[in-house]
Order: sequence, then C-alpha cells, then structure tokens
Amino acid sequence: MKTTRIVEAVLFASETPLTPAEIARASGDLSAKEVEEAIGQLCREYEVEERAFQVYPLGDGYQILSRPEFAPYLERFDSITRTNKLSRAALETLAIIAYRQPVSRLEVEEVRGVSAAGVLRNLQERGLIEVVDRAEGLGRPMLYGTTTKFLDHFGLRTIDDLPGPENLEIALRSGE
Amino acid sequence: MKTTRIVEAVLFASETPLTPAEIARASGDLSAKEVEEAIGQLCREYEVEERAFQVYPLGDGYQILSRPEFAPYLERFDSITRTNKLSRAALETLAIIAYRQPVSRLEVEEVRGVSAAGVLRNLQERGLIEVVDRAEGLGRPMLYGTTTKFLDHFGLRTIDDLPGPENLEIALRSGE
Amino acid sequence: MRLPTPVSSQVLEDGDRFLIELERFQGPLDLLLHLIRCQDIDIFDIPIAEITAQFVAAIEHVEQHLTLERAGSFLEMAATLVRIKAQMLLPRRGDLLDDEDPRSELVRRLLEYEVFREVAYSLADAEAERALHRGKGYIEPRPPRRMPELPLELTINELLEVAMSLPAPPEKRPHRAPVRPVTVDEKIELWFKALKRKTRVQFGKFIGRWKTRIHAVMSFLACLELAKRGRVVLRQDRHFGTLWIYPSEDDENS
Repeated sequence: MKTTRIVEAVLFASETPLTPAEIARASGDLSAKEVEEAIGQLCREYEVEERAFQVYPLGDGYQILSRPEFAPYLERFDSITRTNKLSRAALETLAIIAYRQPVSRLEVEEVRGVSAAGVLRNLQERGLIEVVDRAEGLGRPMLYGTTTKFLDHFGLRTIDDLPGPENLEIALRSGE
Repeated sequence: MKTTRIVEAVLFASETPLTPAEIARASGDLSAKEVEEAIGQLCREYEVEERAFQVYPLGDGYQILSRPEFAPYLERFDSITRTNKLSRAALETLAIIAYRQPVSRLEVEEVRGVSAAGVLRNLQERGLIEVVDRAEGLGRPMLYGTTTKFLDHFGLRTIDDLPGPENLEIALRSGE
Repeated sequence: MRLPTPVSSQVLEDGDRFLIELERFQGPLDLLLHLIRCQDIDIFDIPIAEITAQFVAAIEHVEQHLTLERAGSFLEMAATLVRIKAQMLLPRRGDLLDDEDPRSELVRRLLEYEVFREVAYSLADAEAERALHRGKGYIEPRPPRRMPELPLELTINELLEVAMSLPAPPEKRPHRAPVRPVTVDEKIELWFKALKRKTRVQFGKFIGRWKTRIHAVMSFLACLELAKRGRVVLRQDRHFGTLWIYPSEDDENS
C-alpha cells in the first residue's frame, strides 16, 4: 500500500489535527519523515486537482479541511451550522445552572427528570460552565456555575445582571 | 464555483449520509439532479486518482468513506465509533422485519419461536427499526419497519439489495 | 498470593454443560434445526420419536437455569413434539388424500425459520463488510474534541424564557429531616438485636452510628433498664473506661 494513500486515509478519518508522529502509528514501518513527504505529495495533488479541501498545518499537526472559499456554501448547510446551536437539553441545563448556581448534577437531574452527565460534559467542553465548588456531604459532589465566556456571550458583567422573571414579558416581546 | 466542488465540500464536511436534495441546499441554484451528476463525477475522479476514500451510496444518500483496504491502518487508532456488532437475535429479527415489513411483534415471535420484546426495544433504540403503522384489530398492535439507518448499517442502497437465499420466495409466500 | 477461583467455575455443575450448549441456540427452532441438519435427516420425514428424545435430553436442565421466558419456549416445543409423536401413533385413515401429516406445520415453521436464519448470516457478512468503510471522524479526536469556536447561537431572552418554563426549584438544601422522637423502648429493641449474635458489645461502637447526643442518652438509659431487668450485664473496668454490654447468661437460650 502506498504511503501517501495510508496517510490520506488517516487524515481523512480524523477530525482533529494529527502530528506526523501520530500518523506514523498507522503502519509499523512508517517514519515521521515519510509521513511529512506524503503530506507534501497530497498537498500538491489536491492543488492540481482543485479539490474542495486541502491539507492545512495546524499547530504541530495537519488536518484536511475544506478551502475557505467554500465556507459560504457550508454555512448555508444546516447540519454544519447546527453544531453551534444548543440542543433543548443543553439549553435547559444551562438555564438551570445560570439561575441557580452553584448547583450539583443531582439538582439539575431533579429539575429535568433525566440524566445530565452528557449535557454537563458538553457544556463544559464548550466552555459555558465549569466546576466552581464542591458540596459538603456524601461524595462531595461537584457544583457547577457559569463561566466568564458565558457572561461574555450575553454581554453581561456579572451573573447578577441576568434578567429576572419581571423582565420576561419584555424579553419575550423584544425576542420577537 | 463549479458544482462538483461545492458538492465535494459539503460531502466532505458531513459525517452522515446526505441525500442529493439535502446537498442541493448548499447553493440557491443547485438541483438534486445536478448534485447526482456531480456525485457521479466525483466517484470517477476518486477512482482514477486512487484516493483512499470514495463516495458510497447508503440508503437514499451518499457519504465519503475510506476504502475497505485501509481499515487495518485506521484500526490502529483509538476510535470513538466502535462498531458494535449486532447479536444473532438482533440479526434474525432484522431479517424478518426487513422482508415482512410492516410486521408486528407477534409475527416476529412466531417465526423465531421466542419472545421478541427486548430485541425490538433494543433495535428501536439503535434507530435500526421504527414503528411504521398500527395494525387493525384488537389492541391495534404496532407494526415495525426498517429505517434508513438500517440501510446505512449494512451498507445497502435499498431493501432489495438485501442478500437472500434462493428459497426465500417460499418463505415469503407462506407468510402471506 | 493466590487469586481466588472465580465463583462461576466453582458452581458449574454437570447440568450447566447443557446450558452452555443451549445458550448457543436462539430458541427451540434453532436447536431443532441443528439436531436435524447435523444428522442429515430428511426434513420432510423427521423421525419424530428420535428427535423428541434428543430434544428433551438437551433441554432437561433448562428449567433451573434459563430465564422463565426462555425456558418456556423450549418446553412449549417439547410439548408440541410429544403431541406430534402421539398423533403419529394414531391409525390414519388412508382413504383420505388430504389427511395431513401431523408434522407438516412443524416442517413449515422450521423451513421458514431456516430461511431467515440464512438471511441473518448474510446480514452479518454485510455488516462486517460495511464496517471496513470508515467515515470522517472515525479516529478519536486528539487532543480531546474541542467545540467549534464559531459564535454560539443563543440570546439572553431565549435563556430566560427557558429558565422561566422550568419547574420551581426544589427546597433549599440541605433538607432538614423531620425530627423524630427517640425513645428508650426503641433502643431496647436495638440492643436485643445487637446482642443476638455477639458475646459482648462495646457501648461506644453501638452509639457510633448516630451523631446526636439524644441517641447516646437514650441508648444508655436502655442499657440501665435492661440491666435492671437482668437481661444484660454492664462492665466498665475504670471510670470513663470502655463500657461493655454482655447478654446475661440465662438470656442465651431465649
């Protein structure tokens, strides 16, 4: 199997940048240097064939990404922009945490009636919530609160600036 | 921008099969027919260039997937989508549903001679089958059918691509 | 250090060999087909007595081990086989051409099941072939998946609206459990329980499970009450030393 093709398969299957050393793990007899050469070859091929994607260096790794000129088409496309919209579950969880922080996973689950582990992890990865404390008592459960990024997103200075129920009508009207 | 490139960008960015109609949404002046043609063009290009990936038809959609001969190389990496193989009970149940759909739980149980409740729930949770209708008569039992995800899981284009032995006709007729 | 033998291999009895065998089969039809096919028997002329005997032998130990539901399906088939066997013994009126063979319904079911069993094997092949094609994102993100840095689509109004639609917050934690009166009688019961299988109990240990003083006081009063009734003996070697409670001798047999 040609080295270039193996490297292409690995780069294709990965959604995050991989270093040449990591890519070399695909085959027992592959060196990082050979991988670098193969990447150079792929770059030239994609260039010549005018593919919609290209191999880009990112940090100390490489990733195949679509060319910037296709961004408008991808943005039109639901499934690609959808990733930035919070799911209903994430939204509810975020609302609970924003208004009741610091709260434990258990409290979130009590309100929503379903497991919250996955949603909490997701919100944490997005940098919208973080562990702010640990509760007293059995197992010392982690307590979650919102982050500075969360405040930034809404242009709030402190969590006390969050609108209260008295603003709801106004908020709803202005949201129309 | 050439249609083929736009289609390529969208297919490349997607992690699930997309129908031509869905892909056409990427651009205002793109028809499903043009998308189909572009996909045909991409298939030929990847073939000629011996790319490590190919555009595969799955259900009524298309997805870029790595070629099977690269599977051993990719397996050396940690994967998030561990392909969990279906049990024999699940496969037998799917076989019956695929050929007899829409079919009730009772019918599945009669053919296999064992209870089907657990397997059906499991298959439904995995999105491989769904309730497509309700039968007439007592209790209006739910009738099951296979989903697009079922076709994707087995790499099938349509239900007619299902592998079947020659004597299947007999079994199908006796089911009437 | 030697590791303890896994429990499972200790409890394996003879009968479990059948169980393991049976686990391989999807159900009674699967087992029956196996018996027929591996002995090269003509499915349209099944020697019903022989097959019934083999089937029953295979499931003999089913009842104890398989779940009721699974066992039921095997037993039901055994009953069907026995019934067919009986019908075969009855003299049949040869003058009627459409006099159906008692085995025919079973044969139809077996053939039907066999077809779908075949399809299931084909599906397994198709599944394995499909699994060789990997999509984008197959390789696990490293470093761990970062969410796209694109702006989040969410307005403060939406957040507020959702917050307001949620059920009222649960009562502020920690919950205060309603105060329950602690009684001497209750502690007496507990002392009896604690002393039942022991020769002596340390007072400190006994009250250790409760954190409040009222329990210690009531437990002590209970001790004194029991000592007065002659049911226990209290021993303490020195002032503020360990207090031991022994069941009294004549209480041993009660």
